[in-house]
Amino acid sequence: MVTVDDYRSDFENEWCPGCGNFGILEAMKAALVTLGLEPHQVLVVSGIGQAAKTPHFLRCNAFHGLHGRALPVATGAKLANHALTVLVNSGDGDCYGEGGNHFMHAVRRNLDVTLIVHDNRIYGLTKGQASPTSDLGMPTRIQPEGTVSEGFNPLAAALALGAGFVARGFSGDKAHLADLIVAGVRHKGFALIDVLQPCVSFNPIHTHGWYKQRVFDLAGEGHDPGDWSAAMARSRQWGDRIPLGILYEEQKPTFIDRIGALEKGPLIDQAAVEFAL
Amino acid sequence: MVTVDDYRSDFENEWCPGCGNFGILEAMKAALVTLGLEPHQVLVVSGIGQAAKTPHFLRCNAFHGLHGRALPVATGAKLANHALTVLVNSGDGDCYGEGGNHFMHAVRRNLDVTLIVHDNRIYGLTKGQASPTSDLGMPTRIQPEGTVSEGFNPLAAALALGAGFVARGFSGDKAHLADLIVAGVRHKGFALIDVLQPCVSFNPIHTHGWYKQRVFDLAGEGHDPGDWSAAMARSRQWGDRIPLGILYEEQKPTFIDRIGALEKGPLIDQAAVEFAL
Amino acid sequence: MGLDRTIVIGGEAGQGIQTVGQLLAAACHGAGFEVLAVNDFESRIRGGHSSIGLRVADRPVSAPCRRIDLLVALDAPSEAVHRSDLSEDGLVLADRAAGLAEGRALSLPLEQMAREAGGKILANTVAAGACLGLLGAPEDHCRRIVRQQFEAKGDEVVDRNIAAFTAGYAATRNAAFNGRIQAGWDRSPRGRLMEGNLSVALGAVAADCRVGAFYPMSPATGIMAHLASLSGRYPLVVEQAEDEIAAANMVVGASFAGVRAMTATSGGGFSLMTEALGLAAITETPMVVVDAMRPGPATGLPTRTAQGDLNFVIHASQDEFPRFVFAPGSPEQAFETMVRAFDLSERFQVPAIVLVDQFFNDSLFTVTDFPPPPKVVRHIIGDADMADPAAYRRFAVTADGVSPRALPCRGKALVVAASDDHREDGHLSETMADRRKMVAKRFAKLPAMMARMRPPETLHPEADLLLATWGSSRGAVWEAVETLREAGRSVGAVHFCDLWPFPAEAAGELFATRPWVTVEQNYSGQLGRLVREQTGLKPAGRITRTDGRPFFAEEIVAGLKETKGLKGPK
Amino acid sequence: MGLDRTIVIGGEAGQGIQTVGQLLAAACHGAGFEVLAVNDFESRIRGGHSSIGLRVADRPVSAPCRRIDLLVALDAPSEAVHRSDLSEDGLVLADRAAGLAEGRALSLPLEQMAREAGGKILANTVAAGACLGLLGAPEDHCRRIVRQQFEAKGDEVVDRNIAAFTAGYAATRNAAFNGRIQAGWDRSPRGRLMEGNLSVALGAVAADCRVGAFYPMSPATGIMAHLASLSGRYPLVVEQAEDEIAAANMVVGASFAGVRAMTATSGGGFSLMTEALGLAAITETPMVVVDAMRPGPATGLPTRTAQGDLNFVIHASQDEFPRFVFAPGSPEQAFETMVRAFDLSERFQVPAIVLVDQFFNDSLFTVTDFPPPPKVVRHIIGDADMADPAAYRRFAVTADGVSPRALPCRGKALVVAASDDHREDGHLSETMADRRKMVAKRFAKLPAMMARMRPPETLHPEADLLLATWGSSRGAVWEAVETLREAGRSVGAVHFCDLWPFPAEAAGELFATRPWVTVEQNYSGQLGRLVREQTGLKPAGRITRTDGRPFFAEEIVAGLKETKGLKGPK
Ligand SMILES: Cc1ncc(C[n+]2csc(CCOP(=O)(O)OP(=O)(O)O)c2C)c(N)n1
Ligand SMILES: Cc1ncc(C[n+]2csc(CCOP(=O)(O)OP(=O)(O)O)c2C)c(N)n1
Ligand code: SF4
Ligand code: SF4
Ligand SMILES: [Mg+2]
Ligand SMILES: [Mg+2]
Repeated sequence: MVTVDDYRSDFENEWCPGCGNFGILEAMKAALVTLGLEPHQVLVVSGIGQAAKTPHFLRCNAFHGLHGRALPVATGAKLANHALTVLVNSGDGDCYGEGGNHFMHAVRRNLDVTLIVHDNRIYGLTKGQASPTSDLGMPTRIQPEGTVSEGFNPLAAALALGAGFVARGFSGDKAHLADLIVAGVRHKGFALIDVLQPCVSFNPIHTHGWYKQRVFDLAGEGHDPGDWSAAMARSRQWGDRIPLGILYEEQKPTFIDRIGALEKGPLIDQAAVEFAL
Repeated sequence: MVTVDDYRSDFENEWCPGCGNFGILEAMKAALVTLGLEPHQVLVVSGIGQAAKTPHFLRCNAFHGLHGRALPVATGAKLANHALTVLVNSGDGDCYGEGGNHFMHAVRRNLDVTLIVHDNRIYGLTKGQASPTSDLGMPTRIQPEGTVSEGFNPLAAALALGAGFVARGFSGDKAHLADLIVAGVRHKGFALIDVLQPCVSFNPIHTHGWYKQRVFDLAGEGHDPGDWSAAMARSRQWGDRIPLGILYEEQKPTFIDRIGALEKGPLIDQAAVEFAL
Repeated sequence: MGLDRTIVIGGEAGQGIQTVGQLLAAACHGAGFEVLAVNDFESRIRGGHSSIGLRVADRPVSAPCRRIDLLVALDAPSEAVHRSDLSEDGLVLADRAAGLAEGRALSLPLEQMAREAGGKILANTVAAGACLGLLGAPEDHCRRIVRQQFEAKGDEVVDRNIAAFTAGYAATRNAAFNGRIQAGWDRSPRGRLMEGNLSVALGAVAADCRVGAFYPMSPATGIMAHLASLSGRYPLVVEQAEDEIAAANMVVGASFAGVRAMTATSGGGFSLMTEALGLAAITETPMVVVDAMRPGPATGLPTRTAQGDLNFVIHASQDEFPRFVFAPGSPEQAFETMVRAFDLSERFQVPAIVLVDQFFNDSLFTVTDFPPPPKVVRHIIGDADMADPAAYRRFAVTADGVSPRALPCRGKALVVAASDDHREDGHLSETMADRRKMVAKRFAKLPAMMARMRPPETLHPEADLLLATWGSSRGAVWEAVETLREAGRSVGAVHFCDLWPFPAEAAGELFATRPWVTVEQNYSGQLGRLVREQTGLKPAGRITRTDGRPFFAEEIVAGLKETKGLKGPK
Repeated sequence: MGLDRTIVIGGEAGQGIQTVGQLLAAACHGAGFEVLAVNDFESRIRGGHSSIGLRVADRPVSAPCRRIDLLVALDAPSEAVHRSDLSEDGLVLADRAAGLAEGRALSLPLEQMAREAGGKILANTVAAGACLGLLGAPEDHCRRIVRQQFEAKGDEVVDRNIAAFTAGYAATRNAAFNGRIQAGWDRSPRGRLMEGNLSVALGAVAADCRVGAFYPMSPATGIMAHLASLSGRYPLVVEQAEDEIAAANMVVGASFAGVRAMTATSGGGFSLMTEALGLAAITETPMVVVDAMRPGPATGLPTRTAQGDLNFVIHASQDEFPRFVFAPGSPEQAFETMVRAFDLSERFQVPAIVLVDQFFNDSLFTVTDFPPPPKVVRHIIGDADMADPAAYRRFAVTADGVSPRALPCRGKALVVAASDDHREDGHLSETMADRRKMVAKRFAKLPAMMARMRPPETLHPEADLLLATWGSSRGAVWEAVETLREAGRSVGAVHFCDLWPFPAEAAGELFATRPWVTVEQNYSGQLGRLVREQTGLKPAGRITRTDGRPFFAEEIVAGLKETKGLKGPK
């Protein structure tokens, strides 16, 4: 039986003490154990950033790629071997900034990967520039008069793009987040879990306490994840009350389902065909 | 008084006879005349594609840049001189494929440019590959078994991203389209006009006739462009009836409004400050 | 000099000149001639001017010839554009061939004949018939070719085209034409007709490439289109990505997960892939990238040919790492090069780049049958190959720099890779010791990589003067050498397919002892610069062409005459 | 040998060692010493190991020194990491300096003293006080420095830090330390202390740069942060783009519309900008790009230093076009180079690339005051300068290839630019004639560009052996030459700031007559390859460092000894 210990990495964790990333890491481990997956059965792909260091702090197969480019790597890996269980850890800058185009198109592909965005609303690893999800007007070292772009709403965007699994978690509620990850991995198709994550070093606004006061579980309010319009309305709810949970879920054919050549099984396992002109 | 003739270019038009692009070109000219703008007062920026050739077929200032990169060029130009009237002509591949990330972030900036997307649901200039707006399952030469990604809905995406002006035109209704362009240019902030455009060479599905049968003007149905949810619902209407017109309009501070340094006027006009350590 | 005819068909995009070209090519090739068909078209779908230049000969031809024997002008501008290249006893065939001397023009009411045969759009087939009549091709043979060409479109289409062909053929079979090919129509075809494009795609499947990811870009799209059309026969998926960055990263992902993968693009797309090239390098993930060159900078001339990316692809991406660069000179070599590129990329776990160009990709060549590709060896290990899978380290230091490569989720061994520099187990490290170890490890591959590089191909290497070239300019250079030698000059040629790691020793031996001139389609003579960087030897001159059209042998001959300060060759 | 002290402060990220470094640097600089402070940190925000190496001397210093006179270890690992570099009579200062001989260690309860002064976080200021006490800095002077440093944070913070400083200072003022600086504390500061970063940003504003667009990437972010902080004083907007592609295209857009614009990035971001470089080239739009180098490939070592991108930036982007490449060797030169880069880029309408690196960007240098920049000349025309604005053609062919440049919407002249190749009026053209015209026009600029290139700077150019370098390695090389000459060897040095178009003539003259060795922070010795490509001359050897840390002069000296087959220098 796989246990959380199996996922413990010897590699020294490099995050700041108190960072929300730790909660996400623990929730991932718990979810993988719940799913009964062993470390060698899991591939975690990431980009570059604090969030993207996650796979080093787990024991599993890992591809820690370029800033912004985790999703295309995951797509390629799935094309090659769709038997893989692929999770992607990305940051708000990684995924919605540098990697924004891949995010849009990964949703369209409905690729069967679980995308966990560590949304700390800041560029952590590069020391505190605004990210796409930073609030309009938030001052940073490089935006001393505050940011001048409107904050990006990942949940609304994913819904508008047609995502089949859209959820929000909070790093401060590990059990709930673990449940979301389990549901995301079980969902056949692209699953987005945007995680509210305090950055103790660079985001003085969205602290653990700030979130703690505001978040609530949608499940407790009779939200129907099959209702797209309700999900869209919830995705836009922010401020005093911030919904957590699965906003939307819809089962539809995945990318792999739609490719005839993959009916015979993962490409990597298909027999070679001798070349003939 | 400026007339349509002032915008006539000597440069030979390179589009296929019967292409929907001609309607868009004529609508642009008509709109610019209605706006009372002279050719030397207008800058048209484009990427690469059939759509992106538009500025050559007009008489005006033009920057025909890289595939996918029209919006960042327009952003830079506006930063340098926000007195410019900037229109952007882009294709569905140019804007939502290669340039998808810039589209997302241009919306967030609420930059005061008018983006006209010639949405023929195909890569025209490169001879007929699927574009992001191609229907799922549409066969092409390079996707012989049909595309495997869901079609991108630009209007829904723009709304979810917080766009302040979201409209749909049809190249077959030049007068209506011209009105939209006029409204888009007058709108202070980012204006998206996605234009249904038949490609007679590579898109056998979305023909002029196909659209003609289906399109209707939202204005005739009491649609309130101030109602975001109604706009979102309309953005998802497709099939037998396809709405045209301004889906949504909201006035909010533009990118330029939010930058303190630009209060003194366009950067290009501000007096130089002598260097001192 | 044996048989050598050039037929140019010119018209607007959309007039179907490609069909004419294909019919002529198939008819001539089917009768045993050597054929080359070069496409010349603008970056637009309809209108403008495009042409196909067909060369028919009794010896292999792989470069176009300027002198036109038969010009078929489907519109008036075509006549104007090409007339100056008409040979002395050349003929213009057109609806209304005006302004030419008696006997040099043949006016045929192509459009009217087409209408009579079933529709205006058949004018191209009428023209094909007229050409074949002039060339003296046997009628039955031609009918078979027409039938084959249109078979897939149904009987009605076949019949109308046969009628159109017959009308054209009948109108010219007895016309006077000095270029008529009197004999040789009764042989069986040599090899097969093939686009350069296709040879690249076939090489990829022969190497067991299973994932192709790409973003459309001329002149590379054809490669991926061919690959897509092969995906029914082989275990292969071709995915159109949202941009070139995604395409390149998908290739890395697919390769990391365990299948061979490639992408093809042109220079602009390659620019966007340069970061991913470094990703493949530092994660030591195999990756094959085809760069189909066209003139730049930036969008440049999207549908034309160039050889301007050599230095770029050798140096692309920040910092340094070993890579392979190849530039095949023929479809046969392209096929073999793709097979080698996949093998070497996987064997050494480094990226491999293959340079082709628009001329090569879009031309039809007469290709000899490819030899059966060697058995694919994957250079991959599994748990069974390890003493202790739990101790597996993806970047274990070895004598030759190549670490045994396991795949993720294919056993108990965990595979960890990172784009940051790292320890042997793949986890991040910034220590000087680990960094030095990894830099040394990556570069330790160079000697063995170098040993795999083939020396350049030579033609009369003993000559007093050498022309040095690479990639698809080989054909024109080879032909130029023949011409020059026939004129009594002691000239030879050197063609580099394997360009990086650069075979400096072989180059040094060739170039140290006599003058050499580079022939390439770029401004600065990049091969010359490369040779000098690697050997210190300086070319005596350079012959370049940068206007987007492929070399003619005759301009190389002329270029040599103009090369200043060239001493030596008699 | 005069005064030369190295003080290293080591600790975890987050312990405030930068503050210690800044206080020491300010105190020493404020008293008239020459100071260099080198930052060494990991790609993480808290924990791990980072250090600041401070060098204090009585003559200019611009490279770090390995030998440590005073090591301040704010945590235990710092002691372990650096102890081997401690000089013979060096001293370790730590909370618990264990395992060292009597007189070589000084244990001070820094944390406890900090708590007494107002809080644990003041430990860094206590340490700074202790250092300054040991170094013999006058107390009043130091207090002024502490006050200045914390002034902006309010009186309370100032008072607590003064208390912390005083505690540390008092504890060591009488301690025995061979490295104490006995005299010279009473002078006025020479020049000012400045990060390399800032010199680049200041050069940009001095050149009237008005738009900066960027995407954060170490080690370039500091440049843009400084630029952003200057945007209040100058007409200047700095925009953070969604990615580097956008940043580069914004720069092109801003420049096209009429203001000077720049971006700064590191190699990975530069990879993403290569396509836009070609856009600037073909639209002949000025553009300045700073590439702040770090070790690669790919993410590599994000916070370390390298000089691995030289060949890449010279060749980046498909096909060929003229461009400028510079690599300044000091903050003064960086300032001037930025001014020149903007001017030359605008004058010739070509992209200009400036190479700096992490060592240069993140270090504090003692900088002499910059000379007033020359008046900015814009090389722009308006309707008034034209006979007929309606006939304006943006790409008019001229003798020197530079077309008069008008701006869009600033007059009746219409400005049309395209990334496809084009006619003189900017509209698309694919004809051979137009293509040739435009290729020739773009390259016609080269001779005049070449004429603007400055020959390399030399030190003892008459020597028997020359060290050749570029960029920020200048300091270490200059120092190595001094050391070698003191030891009686006839060695000189050559530093290239202007790298492309390459000043081949000057290089040829220097290197043809004696052996030369390249010193650079990359694997293959890229400068050596470039010189050979351009002159045929081969370096006698190369001294490289690729582990992400800047050169020490002593390792260059040692490297020279190891250079095989080097004959000549006595
Ligand atoms: C091409 C490229 N551009 C920029 C960077 C620098 N970079 C590293 S991480 C990062 C942003 C990190 O922010 P985010 O993705 O939100 O992750 P976080 O650190 O906040 O978890 C950036 C810009 C890079 N590594 N590569
Ligand atoms: C970096 C880059 N990638 C690819 C291309 C090739 N390309 C030119 S136009 C085009 C797509 C055109 O489609 P769209 O934007 O929909 O415009 P349309 O021609 O349909 O109007 C592509 C892929 C390019 N020029 N540059
Ligand atoms: S910088 Fe922020 S996100 Fe990064 S580890 Fe520290 S607290 Fe976490
Ligand atoms: S290919 Fe399609 S979009 Fe392009 S010009 Fe022709 S009809 Fe129009
Ligand atoms: Mg973040
Ligand atoms: Mg399109």
